[in-house]
Amino acid sequence: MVPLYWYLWLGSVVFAVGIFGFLTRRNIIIMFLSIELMLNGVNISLVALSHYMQDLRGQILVFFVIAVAAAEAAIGLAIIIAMFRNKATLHADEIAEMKG
Amino acid sequence: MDISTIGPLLPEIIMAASALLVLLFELVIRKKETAGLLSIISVAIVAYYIPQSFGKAFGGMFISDGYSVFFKFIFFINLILTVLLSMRYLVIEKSNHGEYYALIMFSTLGMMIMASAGDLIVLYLGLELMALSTYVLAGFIRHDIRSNEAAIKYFLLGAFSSALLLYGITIIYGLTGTTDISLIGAAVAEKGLSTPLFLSIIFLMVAFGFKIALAPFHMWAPDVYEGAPTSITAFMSVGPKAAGFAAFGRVFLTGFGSLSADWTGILIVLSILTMAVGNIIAIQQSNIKRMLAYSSVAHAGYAVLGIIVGGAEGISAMMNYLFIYGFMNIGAFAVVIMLRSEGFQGEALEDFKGLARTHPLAAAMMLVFMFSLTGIPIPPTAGFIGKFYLFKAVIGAGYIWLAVVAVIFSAISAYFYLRVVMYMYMLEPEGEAVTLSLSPSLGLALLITTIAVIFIGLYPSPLLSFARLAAG
Amino acid sequence: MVEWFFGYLAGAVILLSILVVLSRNPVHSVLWMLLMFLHVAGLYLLLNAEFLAATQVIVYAGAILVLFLFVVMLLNLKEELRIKRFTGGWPFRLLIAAGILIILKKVLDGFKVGFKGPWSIEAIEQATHTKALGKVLFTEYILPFEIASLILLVAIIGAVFLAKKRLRT
Amino acid sequence: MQYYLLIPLMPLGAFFFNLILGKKIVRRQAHWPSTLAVAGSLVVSVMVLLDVLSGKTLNEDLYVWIVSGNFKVSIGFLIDQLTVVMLIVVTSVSFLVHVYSIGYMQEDPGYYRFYAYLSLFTFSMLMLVTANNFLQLYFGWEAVGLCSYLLIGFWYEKKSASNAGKKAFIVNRFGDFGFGLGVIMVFLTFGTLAYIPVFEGAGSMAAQSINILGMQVDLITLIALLLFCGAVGKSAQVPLHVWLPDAMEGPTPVSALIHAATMVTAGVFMVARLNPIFSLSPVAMDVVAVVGAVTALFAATIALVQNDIKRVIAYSTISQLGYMFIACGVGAYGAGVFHLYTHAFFKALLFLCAGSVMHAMGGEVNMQKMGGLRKYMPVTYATMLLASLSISGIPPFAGFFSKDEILWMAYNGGSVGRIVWALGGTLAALLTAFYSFRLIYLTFHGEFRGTEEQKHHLHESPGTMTIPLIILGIGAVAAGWIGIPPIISSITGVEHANWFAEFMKPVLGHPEIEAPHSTEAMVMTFSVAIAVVGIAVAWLFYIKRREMPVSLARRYGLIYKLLYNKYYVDEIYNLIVVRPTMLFSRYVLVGLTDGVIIEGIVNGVPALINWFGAKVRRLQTGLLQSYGTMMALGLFLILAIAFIVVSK
Amino acid sequence: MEIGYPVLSTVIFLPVFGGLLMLLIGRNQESVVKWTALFFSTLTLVLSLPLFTEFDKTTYLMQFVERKSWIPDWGVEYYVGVDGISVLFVLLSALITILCVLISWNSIKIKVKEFYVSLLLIEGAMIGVFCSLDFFLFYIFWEAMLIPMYLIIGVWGGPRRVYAAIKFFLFTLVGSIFMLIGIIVLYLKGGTFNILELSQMALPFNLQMWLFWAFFAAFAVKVPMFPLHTWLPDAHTEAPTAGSVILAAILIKMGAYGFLRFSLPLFPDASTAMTPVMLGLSVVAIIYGGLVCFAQTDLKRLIAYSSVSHMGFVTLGIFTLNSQGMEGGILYMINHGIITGALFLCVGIVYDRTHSREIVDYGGLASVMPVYAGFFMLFTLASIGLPGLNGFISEFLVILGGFKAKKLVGVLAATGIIIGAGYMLWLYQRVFFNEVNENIARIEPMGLREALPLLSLSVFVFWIGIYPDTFLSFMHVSVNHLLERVNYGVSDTMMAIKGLTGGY
Repeated sequence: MVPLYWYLWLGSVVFAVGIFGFLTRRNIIIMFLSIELMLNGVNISLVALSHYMQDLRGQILVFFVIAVAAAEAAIGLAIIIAMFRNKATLHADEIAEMKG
Repeated sequence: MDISTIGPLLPEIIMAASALLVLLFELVIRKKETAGLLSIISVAIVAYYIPQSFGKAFGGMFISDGYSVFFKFIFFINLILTVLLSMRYLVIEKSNHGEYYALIMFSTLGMMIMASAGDLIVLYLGLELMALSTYVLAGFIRHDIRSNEAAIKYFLLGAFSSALLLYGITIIYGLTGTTDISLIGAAVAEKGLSTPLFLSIIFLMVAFGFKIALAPFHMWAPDVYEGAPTSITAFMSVGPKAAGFAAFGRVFLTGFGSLSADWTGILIVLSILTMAVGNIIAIQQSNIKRMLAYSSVAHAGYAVLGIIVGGAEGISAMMNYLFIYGFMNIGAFAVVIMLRSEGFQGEALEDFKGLARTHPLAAAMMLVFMFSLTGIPIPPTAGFIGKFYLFKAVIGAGYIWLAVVAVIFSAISAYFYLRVVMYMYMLEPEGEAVTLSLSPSLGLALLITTIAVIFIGLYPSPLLSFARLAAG
Repeated sequence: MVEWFFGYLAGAVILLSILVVLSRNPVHSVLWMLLMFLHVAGLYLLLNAEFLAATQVIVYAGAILVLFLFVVMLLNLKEELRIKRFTGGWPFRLLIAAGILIILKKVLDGFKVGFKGPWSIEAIEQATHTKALGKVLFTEYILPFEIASLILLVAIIGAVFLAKKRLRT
Repeated sequence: MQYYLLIPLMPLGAFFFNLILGKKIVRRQAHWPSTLAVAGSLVVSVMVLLDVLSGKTLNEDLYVWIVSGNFKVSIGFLIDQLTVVMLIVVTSVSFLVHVYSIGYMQEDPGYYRFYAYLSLFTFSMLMLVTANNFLQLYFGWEAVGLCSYLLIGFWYEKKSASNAGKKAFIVNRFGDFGFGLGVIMVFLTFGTLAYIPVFEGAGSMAAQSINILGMQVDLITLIALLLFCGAVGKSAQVPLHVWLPDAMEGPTPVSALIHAATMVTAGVFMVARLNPIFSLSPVAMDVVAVVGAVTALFAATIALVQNDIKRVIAYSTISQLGYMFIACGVGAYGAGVFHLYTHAFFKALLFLCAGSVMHAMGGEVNMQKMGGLRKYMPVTYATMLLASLSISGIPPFAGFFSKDEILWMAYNGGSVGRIVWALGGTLAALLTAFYSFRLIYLTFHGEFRGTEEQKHHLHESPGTMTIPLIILGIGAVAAGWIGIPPIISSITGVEHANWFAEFMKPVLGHPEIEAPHSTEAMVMTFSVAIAVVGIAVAWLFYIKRREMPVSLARRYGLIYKLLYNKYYVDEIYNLIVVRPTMLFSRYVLVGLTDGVIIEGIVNGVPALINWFGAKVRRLQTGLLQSYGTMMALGLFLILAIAFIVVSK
Repeated sequence: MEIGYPVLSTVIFLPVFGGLLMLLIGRNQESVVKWTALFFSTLTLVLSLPLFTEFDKTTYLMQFVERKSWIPDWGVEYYVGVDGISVLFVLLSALITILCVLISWNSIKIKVKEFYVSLLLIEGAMIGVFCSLDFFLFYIFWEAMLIPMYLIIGVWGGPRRVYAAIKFFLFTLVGSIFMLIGIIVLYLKGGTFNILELSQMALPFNLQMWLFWAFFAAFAVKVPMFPLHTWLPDAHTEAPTAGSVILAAILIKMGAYGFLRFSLPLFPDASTAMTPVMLGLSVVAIIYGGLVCFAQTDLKRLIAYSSVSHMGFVTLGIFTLNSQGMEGGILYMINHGIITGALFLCVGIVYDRTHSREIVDYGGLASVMPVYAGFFMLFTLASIGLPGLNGFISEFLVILGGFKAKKLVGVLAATGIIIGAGYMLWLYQRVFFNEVNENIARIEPMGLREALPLLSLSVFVFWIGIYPDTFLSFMHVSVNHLLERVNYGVSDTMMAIKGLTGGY
């Protein structure tokens, strides 16, 4: 039997890799992907917890997370497209008109 | 299904329905302002049903109590005022689309759900509903690069923070086996502090901290507030923030209330940091929207004192503060919007030079809002009442030093609020006089906010009673 | 046996997520991501969550990532391949991420659930996962479900509004 | 006896009348209200004198002025022998000066203002002398100071005049500083400020002492010395004498009235009035005497070499005031007041004569440019000669009697200290005679040394001026006859030997005479002799051998220079008081404390906040990832710190 | 008392009402604005006269009391009343405002309406401060005054007005925030904002000390006490005439009034214990403020610094804790209000003509404006404490009180009279005497509208100087009552201290 915390550990690794990607990548789309990684880390943990607790609520939450992720993706990508029309770049560090 | 089980949800249902209605309506009408009007009417209807909505639904997932109702009123006011601000503004910005009003309504619906959420899953979804609508609104002026930038920043960081929120929810779920906030509270009280629990508390704190823009999770706020359409900045700086507070307060005081001794320390540090950062950087700003953004950061630092204090006193002080803050902040933005006209940004502090000369009434209103925002040492504005109550609660809880710190930052804040007054009153206008784009709706918004700010300043009793009752 | 499966899937998931983050080309990232999602779905299967595994594949991999792919391809990115992948202070940021990871690891080590619900594996198998989930979702969690539908609606409105070419001024 | 109130009120009325109506309505007739008022005061004063002579004195409170807690002070009047003498002196001299000024000030554009001030002064001086408590005394004290200030600076467009006025006021304030504290000490000691209860209670306080900065100080001595500070200032005693010579910038009638006859003698009056307090403190008495003696000599030496006719008289005034203080210091208050009284006549006369001379000379004050005026202005010459003889102490002129009595009283007892004072006084008498006649000779004798234009213009003054001179001249001769010393009266058989001293005795007492008559005669003879010597030397220097003073001055250049520059007292004050204050204020207080330290903090804190804000602001880079990093870092730090804390 | 209207509310709110009413007047109708302002300010004074005539001098109890619940949730009341300490300030405020209206008649040329509105609002707030018996209400008035004052300095002031206005604002604001904290702490301790009830409380000594300093911050800035005084020269100098007059005559009195009304009765033990510090600071202010005047080249700045010195006398008097000092201090406030107010009015009169505040630009003014010179002389003399004029009475009482409390303090304070004479007469000389400066040779003499305020103030100069009892008699009972409270401390700690040192 796989211990629960292996799953949690795996989830946290994926989560942390997502954080790393979000913090370091310049490409907005990859940053976005990194967030998806973080969500997947969370999802892995949730499903595992749900499984080990013999409770379905965690999985329900995962379901919603996926739904929300889809919505986020739609809006996020739309925003990216809208921006790309005005300024043809996908690098977060080039989008810094406002600062200070 | 028994209708009574969804009774508490009635306002939300009406809200959702009317949002859809507005959306449909948008397709058939040419004059988009009508959609705005419709949204105001629907909010009025929703507000009418609020008093009948008290109760719990879906096994405690949805709670309509005094606490949520109070916040909902903040959201309604926020919505109404924002819509009033927007009507003419959107035309000037060449973004007069009906989706705008629908999105504002959806966003408000999300806030209402957040305020009423008795379950973390509902909370999360309400938050996302609010956030996603707001992301779109922030980027609503598609052709404006700054609006795009605001949307991108808000969106990515918002998504990042909701991932953190989810992680926190996950851990707490793992620890207690539930996502129901009151059950979590019971479980937490029973089991006491453990490191995983603390971990989840911190994750949730960071996530909520992002929503209410606590330093150091505030950094999105100035950029987004500056870039977003001004009406949406006004909207965002009040509604989502208040919703964040609502959720923050509910989760931390109901869910983690028994451990408050453990997490208030962190919150105090964050609150001081927030006040410091908000006020000190605001002094540096020359763009008034950005300055107000920092000021809004600082105000979050004050309001969070209410959560630190906790209890009915702290909560009612916080709610009271947010209520008042809504009026004065939107009022200030309304003046900024008034200066925006075709081909003229009106956002720079320089643009306010000599306003008292060219538009005395506008200047006088701005003066009232600025003094009210300064708050503490300046009665008799609503801002004073808000801060007074807050600091009274803080001192009552024994944190005299914290009140002193807050009050000092409040004095520092006077510096930049006063600078606006100084520009308006003490400097002479340069070049051509600013033309005001005053529409009846904007005028109405200004009138409401000004009167509210002064009235609450002079006769705060009804509001105080309401807040106290709501915090109950 | 299960441990081995888990070991493979976990290793692949970690490796793939790192590849997602490190790939220079966003298209590659998306593709690695796709692969990773399939492995995650495998993990779900391992945890008796067939419905979620399916959702993962259909919605996540099938819909969301395809959307990403479209966008990546839509936007012309030749230039992307020539410039730096990472922001300036990435080692420091790596440290932060690593630090968070270490803390998570320390805290979660030996994590034990204190709660046992009614949905044992047997119960789920008996009801089939989809049905079980659906039952909970559409009774207990009908409210969130409805909210989720509003979220998707907003997403549609927003995405359509933002992404469409300017029609009116 | 209520009519006494008219004495001060009439001049006050005249003051307001002139002040309000003067410029527009009264104008050139401004002398009428003032002069009539003071004449009225004079008449009433005489009536009061008669009352007092018949034995009636009066002490009554008019109304309560200030009350606070146990502090209570009234506006009230004390009419007794001393008061009445002062009333007569003040009103009569004042009246004459009023009359004199009609001619003297005729051309002045500020005519009405001048008379308004004169009336105000008369009022103030009368309030001063009739007060029945310390605070009212202080009121009069300051009020006369104010009038002095206003009148010295009468020609305010002249910088030297406005400077002099200011100087007079401020120097006096130094004295008043002590005086005021003295008044407060009196109240704290006696619980009241009314004269009579204080005088009655003084005896019981004699041995009390208080602790000041760790030192035990005799209470009465302290009070007396503090009060005396005021006298030093007002009566221009060393070291606060510096204002009086400068005060000569004022119109000459003012010099005569205020800076010779009345106000400057207020110090003497005060010491005499408060004699029950002073008498209790031998130390204070000695201080008074020493200050008097030093001043008498000090001023006389300066007067020797001055060329400004008014300044010579001014120094002479200082010197004579010193005499009076010697008298007070040895307990002979009667003698002091007697000298005050005679001095009022001859000194006022001297000034008015000087004024007359200046009038004729077109404002010229340098005696070296005069000479031979005798033939042009006989009346002036004659009266001034009388005054000079009087001041020199030549019998039977008024000055002789009073000065002689002082010297005698000083000598009385014959202790070493007293002999020193008496010798000092005698030496001063020598100098007095010398410089007085130096003045006469330089001015009236010899050749005229002025310009042709001045010579052409020389004339005797009009009647309004000469008549007062003549009246005062009579006074300068005869005023002393009411105080003929017993020895003379015994020789000449005149009755009422020293009638004045007897009259004053109820108020001022009279020191016991210990030494025999023979000694008195010796002292008298000696003093007269020395006066004659002084006159003779003056004759030698300025009539007989005109070159002697010059060669002497050259020979003793250093001393001459020292005297000519008045011992450089002004310069020293400037160096140690005025300049340091200014520099301290400008550079230390304004520059350093206010400017650098306080303002540094005041402006520094906001600047610091600004600077800090500018730094922190840089964190807001506008970069998405760095915002994320900030969040993650915040999360990490909170986690890390929380777990470090929890695990402990 | 049979007066047909609530006197205090009327005098507080009539000006406010007038001010708001004036907002309705058109922007171009300047003379209507002026007359309306004059009407309301005069009416206020007239309606405040019952305070003078009907005041019962035999009781220390609050009179003309009005009490209404305001914010019941916090127990805040609208609670006003006056006693012998405050009543005169109400009258003074009403009087000074009229003079300010008159003196601004021609000198305010821009935004006329706004100016008079601000002026009337200030009047209401000032009077409110002196009447409030509820801390919350007090604080509202206390700070409400800042806003119009800030505008008056900043909008109608001199060249450096913006700096001065912000400095003024931030200074007073930073001071008063500490007081606010103190008020809240007091409220939480005593459960009420009622000042009179709180004054009955026996607080522990340590708390008293903390609160004393918290209140000190607010009051000392306002007074201003050394070393918190540097806002004052700037504010006074840059403010328009009316602003300077109000600042000098009323506003800075509030600090001293605060000490009297709050610090002493609320924290009697702390006040007693801190007497040496307060006396020390006062003496420093007297001497420092005076000496600094010698280096000033600006008319208004000089008078402003002289205010620092004079207010030193006021605080000195208050903290002598004896009746002479305290009554002297209160009377000093009134007198200083009259004298310095008048001096600023005077400066305003010439400033309107020459637009220069530099002393060197003047000289020989007495020849050009003789009547004016006479008034100025009168006020100068009153300022340097010439007996017979009002300044003397209070100065003497304060020095007497100081001497009684501590001899050295009395002596040092008395040096103030030398210094004061020095700088004031020097000033007078430089401005009015000497040769006529060309700049001012042809300026017009003073008009009746300008003379009237000066005349009315000079009436008080003589009145108080010659018969001060009219005013002193208001104070006796209240001051004695206050002294009783202060001298019989409340906490055990203080008793112990008093026992150890053998009594104060």
